Amino acid sequence: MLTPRQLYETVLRMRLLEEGVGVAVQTGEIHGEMHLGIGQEMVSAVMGQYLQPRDALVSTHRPHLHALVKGVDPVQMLAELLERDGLNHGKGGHMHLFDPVASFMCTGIVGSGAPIAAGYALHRKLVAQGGLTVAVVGEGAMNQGAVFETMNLAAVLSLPMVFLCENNDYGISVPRRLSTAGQLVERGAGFGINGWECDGVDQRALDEAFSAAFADTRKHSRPTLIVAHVYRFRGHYEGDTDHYRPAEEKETAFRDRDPLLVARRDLVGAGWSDERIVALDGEIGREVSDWFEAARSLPFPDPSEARRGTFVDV
Amino acid sequence: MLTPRQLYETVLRMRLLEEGVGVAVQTGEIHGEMHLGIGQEMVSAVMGQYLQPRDALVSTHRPHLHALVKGVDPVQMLAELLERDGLNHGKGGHMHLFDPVASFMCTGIVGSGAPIAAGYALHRKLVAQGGLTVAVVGEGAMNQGAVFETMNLAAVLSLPMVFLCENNDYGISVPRRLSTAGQLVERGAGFGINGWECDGVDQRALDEAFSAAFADTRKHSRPTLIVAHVYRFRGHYEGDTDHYRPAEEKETAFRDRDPLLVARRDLVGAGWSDERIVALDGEIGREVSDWFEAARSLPFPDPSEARRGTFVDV
Amino acid sequence: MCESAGASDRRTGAHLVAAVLMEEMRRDEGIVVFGEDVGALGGVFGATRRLQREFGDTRVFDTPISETAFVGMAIGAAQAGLRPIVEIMFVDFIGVCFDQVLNQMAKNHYMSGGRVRVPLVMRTAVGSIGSAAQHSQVLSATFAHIPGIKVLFPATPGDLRGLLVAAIRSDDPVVFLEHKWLLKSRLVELPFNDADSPDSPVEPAAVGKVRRIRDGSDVTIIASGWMVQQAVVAARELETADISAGIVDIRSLVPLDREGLASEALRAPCALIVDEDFAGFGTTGEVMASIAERIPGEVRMARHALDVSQPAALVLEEQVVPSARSIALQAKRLLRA
Amino acid sequence: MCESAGASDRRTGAHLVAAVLMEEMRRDEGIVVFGEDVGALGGVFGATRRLQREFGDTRVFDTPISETAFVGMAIGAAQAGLRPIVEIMFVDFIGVCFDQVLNQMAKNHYMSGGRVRVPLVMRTAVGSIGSAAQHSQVLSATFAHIPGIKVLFPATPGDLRGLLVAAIRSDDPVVFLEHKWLLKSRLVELPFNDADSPDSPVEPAAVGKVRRIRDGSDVTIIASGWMVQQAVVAARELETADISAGIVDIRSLVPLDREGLASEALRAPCALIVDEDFAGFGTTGEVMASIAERIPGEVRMARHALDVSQPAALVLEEQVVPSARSIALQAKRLLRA
Ligand SMILES: Cc1ncc(C[n+]2csc(CCOP(=O)(O)OP(=O)(O)O)c2C)c(N)n1
Ligand SMILES: Cc1ncc(C[n+]2csc(CCOP(=O)(O)OP(=O)(O)O)c2C)c(N)n1
Ligand SMILES: [Mg+2]
Ligand SMILES: [Mg+2]
Repeated sequence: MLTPRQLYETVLRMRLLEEGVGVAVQTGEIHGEMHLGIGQEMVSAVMGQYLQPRDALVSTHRPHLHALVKGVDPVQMLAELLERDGLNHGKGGHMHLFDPVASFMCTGIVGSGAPIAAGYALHRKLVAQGGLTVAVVGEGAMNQGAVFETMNLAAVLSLPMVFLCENNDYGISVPRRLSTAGQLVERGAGFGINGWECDGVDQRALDEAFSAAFADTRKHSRPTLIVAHVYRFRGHYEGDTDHYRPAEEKETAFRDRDPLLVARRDLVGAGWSDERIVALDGEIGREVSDWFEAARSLPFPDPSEARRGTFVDV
Repeated sequence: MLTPRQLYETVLRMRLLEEGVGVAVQTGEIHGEMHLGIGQEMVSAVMGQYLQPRDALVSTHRPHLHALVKGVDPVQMLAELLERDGLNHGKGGHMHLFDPVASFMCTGIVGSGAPIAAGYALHRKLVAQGGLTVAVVGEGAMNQGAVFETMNLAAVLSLPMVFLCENNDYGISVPRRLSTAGQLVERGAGFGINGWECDGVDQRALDEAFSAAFADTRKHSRPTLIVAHVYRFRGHYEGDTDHYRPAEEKETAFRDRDPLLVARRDLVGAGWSDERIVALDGEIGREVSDWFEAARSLPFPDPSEARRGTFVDV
Repeated sequence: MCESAGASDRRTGAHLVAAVLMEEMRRDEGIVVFGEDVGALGGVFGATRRLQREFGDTRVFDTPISETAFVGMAIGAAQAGLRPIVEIMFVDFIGVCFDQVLNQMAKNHYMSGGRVRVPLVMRTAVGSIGSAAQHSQVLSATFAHIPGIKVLFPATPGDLRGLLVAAIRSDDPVVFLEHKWLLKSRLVELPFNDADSPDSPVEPAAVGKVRRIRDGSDVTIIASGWMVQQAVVAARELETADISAGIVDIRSLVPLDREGLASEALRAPCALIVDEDFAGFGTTGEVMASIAERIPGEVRMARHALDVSQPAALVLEEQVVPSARSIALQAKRLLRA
Repeated sequence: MCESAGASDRRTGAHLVAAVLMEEMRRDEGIVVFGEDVGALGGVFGATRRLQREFGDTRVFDTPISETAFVGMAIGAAQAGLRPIVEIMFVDFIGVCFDQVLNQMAKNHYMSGGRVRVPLVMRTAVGSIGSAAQHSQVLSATFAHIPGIKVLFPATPGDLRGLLVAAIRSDDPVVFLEHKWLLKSRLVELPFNDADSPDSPVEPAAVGKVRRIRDGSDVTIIASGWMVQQAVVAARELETADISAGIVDIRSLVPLDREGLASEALRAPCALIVDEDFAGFGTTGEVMASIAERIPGEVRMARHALDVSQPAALVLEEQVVPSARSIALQAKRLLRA
């Protein structure tokens, strides 16, 4: 389990990164849609402990936190988000980050990452044994055919693959109860896939789920499912007026389900004084702003880049 | 429950129809792929009792038996299969039979009928209450994303819809164990859909499943799932050499799981003499050959039909 | 003029769509509207705003993120007698439900020998607004290459209304492409705004007819959707260089007004075919071929369309997505050639 | 000549495909083959026969009827370092997994800024064999309209081998269209059979080059896939009417040899573009446009392609699917015009 300090640091780093990205949207530095993971940090923070370099992770339209814990270079990623000559030379952008070194990718099509994750898992199974693949999905994505098909395929082929469902109760404006029948964690049962459900702002619960699921998948080379319950603190995308969620619901969540506040509470519980925390805040703050600075110092992609790379050959 | 005579008659009619179609493939009267339902008759025969005219049914690439019990005119259907100016003027053919009067249709794309069935169910729910829709799928189709999505959609919208899975253990050459994880009947559970599993050559078991599921769906306007276990007696399509199924498996099934033999046994059990059965055979035989004769007496579609009907308007 | 008209008019294309849907739903009880976020939210672009409040959640409702299931449901419902209007949020998502479009929606009427009808409208947002390759596509030719669906692509506020009404009242399945900039832009700020009185009763527009947007004797710019608006700006720029550019709006990809294209093209010695969809095997080729087979050699033609996927960074997107500037440039090049 | 050659040679195109796969799998351990019924059965057309027996069921295996899942799996596996060859039994089924093709397979290399590669081959059977609208499509232009995938369409036994090897060794995703008649026909009975020694080691064919199949001075027939074989028969028939018809095989839709098309077309005063895919917004338009923009007015062109969906009854199918007879007829019409 992460120490209180480790957890706090990790969550704070994520928070500051996402906030900085949000600002860059407001200032017009970033165009297009932007989905932030604020409120969902603890899930990735805890998962980070169980990920190995040989594992692969396929993320969603809300990918930054997963990228960070999977080892994607934050400066390269930020440069890509900031439309610089970054991780993918400005051609992927926020929803299409590809890092073959970290075995990380994501896709902007809901649910479509899961089948691809199965491909990484097949590779692990056939030629890179011991590694596994994580397919991240939102609870909304759990209604997409691709995800079901992949669960069955992974089960029938015994692929080493963890399905991580970040359940924030909304797919854009649509609340889960209007879109999703039954219990998410039971959706694996029809395929004989074991599932773990947990509170996504409870470090211990997350730890239990991740350690059990990852161990099961690694040991038996078979799929598992984790459903972690979180709240999305921002609108679906930056600029979303977010009128569809009741003010009260939001207030409660902001108060009780903020991973940063929870982690901070643990830090205080572990005996950290206010000053020490402020000092740590400053340290992490500098680290993250250095990332931004480094990313911003990178050039914009060369215009010729736009027409390059449709094919490898030719 | 159907009387032994009713069951036998219905199964025999279906058998003779399918056999006649098989012959027409061999003689070159029918071109293209042809999937027969021989061995699976009892499922449709029993379902027939529970179907009402206001219900709709969306079938698969193996549709003839469902069409018959849903009230599609056999002569019109046969004419269509025989590439005459039939039910759909020769443009649909065997896998694309459309009868809006009987509220019947089918599709040649595995799994793709289920979403359309949901549309008929939506119509029933909104403006034709009391009716329901049956979506037929094979067990192979149960791995297609469309079917899962539709289960969730039907559950979340409370659509009056029965999913009927005819499990013949093979999708073409692929045995269920290689393609399908978990238990089919449990696949509804993740959506809170009640399921019934039954032996598809056991009239009583079928009756229990159909009466319960149809009643549940009609009463509560909500989806249900029936999985009926059958054996496909022919190759996947006419012409399939069918080497992939063990000879022994086939022999056992031919002996023990032939709906016609089972129904005949019941008839004998109900006191029917051989002569009476032979007479009945003759009667049904004439009926079915009259269908074929009537169908064959219809003209071929007019060549101009080919370019007609891409659009209603224009 | 109505009170909200004039420079202070904040209405966008999305308002027009919502108003048409409102009016048509009042007229025809069979119309149901569903898709992701079309209910309480009123659509991510606001094009279904207030509909659920007005008609309740049996006629206007949100769906799961299950495009295959709900597009199929629209098809079945249409065949059963309803008139569904379904929204695919971004056209880029069509891949996850493409079978329902390709093999069911488009073919059922034909395959049934005319016995079933599939009167539905699939509205979907298209075009580049800085969101990279999976949220910027147009895919107009992908649809137009499928026999059995009509494909309408309004370029102007007037057509956004008129073609939408025509789509809704058609007994055929219609894919209705709404350009994001048209949905988002204030009407009064559009280069070409023909919605002088957006509150007047809507008349269905004639489907399958090109429309001349501007006369011109040096070059004819043939385009659809947002590219028509860009062409208007380009034509003004060309005018300052003493080049007279006509503009023809395709409007309806299926049915395509091939005769109209050829006769319009005859009005100038050159034609530039502009498209925001990918160039290869697409609309530019179809338009050029339609002209070439009718009036071979009479008009010098060139095309200007997207030739790669859409890159994420705006500085790169601007390199590849046709715009007023690049259209003017290409027109000049064609004239010089 | 090998023992099985000659008139008694029962080998079909499917045998050639299987032999190429066998050879390539021996050469490259990274190749895995999966799809529906490709294992024990060896493919519904027999194009993967004996592979599972040879390489075991970790390298050759059956999948559930879950095209989205297994095509996606192929993409991921390719990106991770394997070289998957995946089969979509009939191209008509592509709709159920189209997102994986459109937004992932095609775009990942570009979107990644070149950082990932997607070296996979998607083999799929196309064309009309009397099975109606959902089992007869070609959809070549549907793929060709997507930036980022190569689209190869062999017309002859030689290309079935040579292009397949080229596809397998390419580092890009390739859609490989196998016409059912080419898979099913005995090679020795084909109108045009260039597989003189089908047992010789296979050389990768040059991708992106048209091929002249036949010289002709009156009309050039430009076609792909099975239509090339039909054109050969048509050309013979035309010869008896003293018409000299050349034939150009497109072979590779993407990359398309536009220059080659134009220069080949110049060899006769007319060109007939033939396609088994749907006509509108398809290959015929792209070919005509490519010629028209290069040599405007030099060649009189017409197209002959499917203009509706495929009807079920053979008597109707024959009305609409181009054949040797209809090609000859259209060529004559073009010459008379
Ligand atoms: C196939 C597809 N349909 C719709 C969308 C539009 N869309 C983007 S994110 C999203 C909601 C996803 O909800 P969820 O999976 O719960 O993830 P969250 O945004 O809550 O993290 C939708 C509908 C899409 N990108 N892809
Ligand atoms: C989407 C799609 N994939 C593949 C096929 C080819 N195909 C036709 S029937 C079939 C097997 C179907 O198996 P099942 O659902 O069990 O029905 P059964 O044939 O056993 O009745 C397959 C793979 C198809 N028609 N559609
Ligand atoms: Mg969510
Ligand atoms: Mg089966």
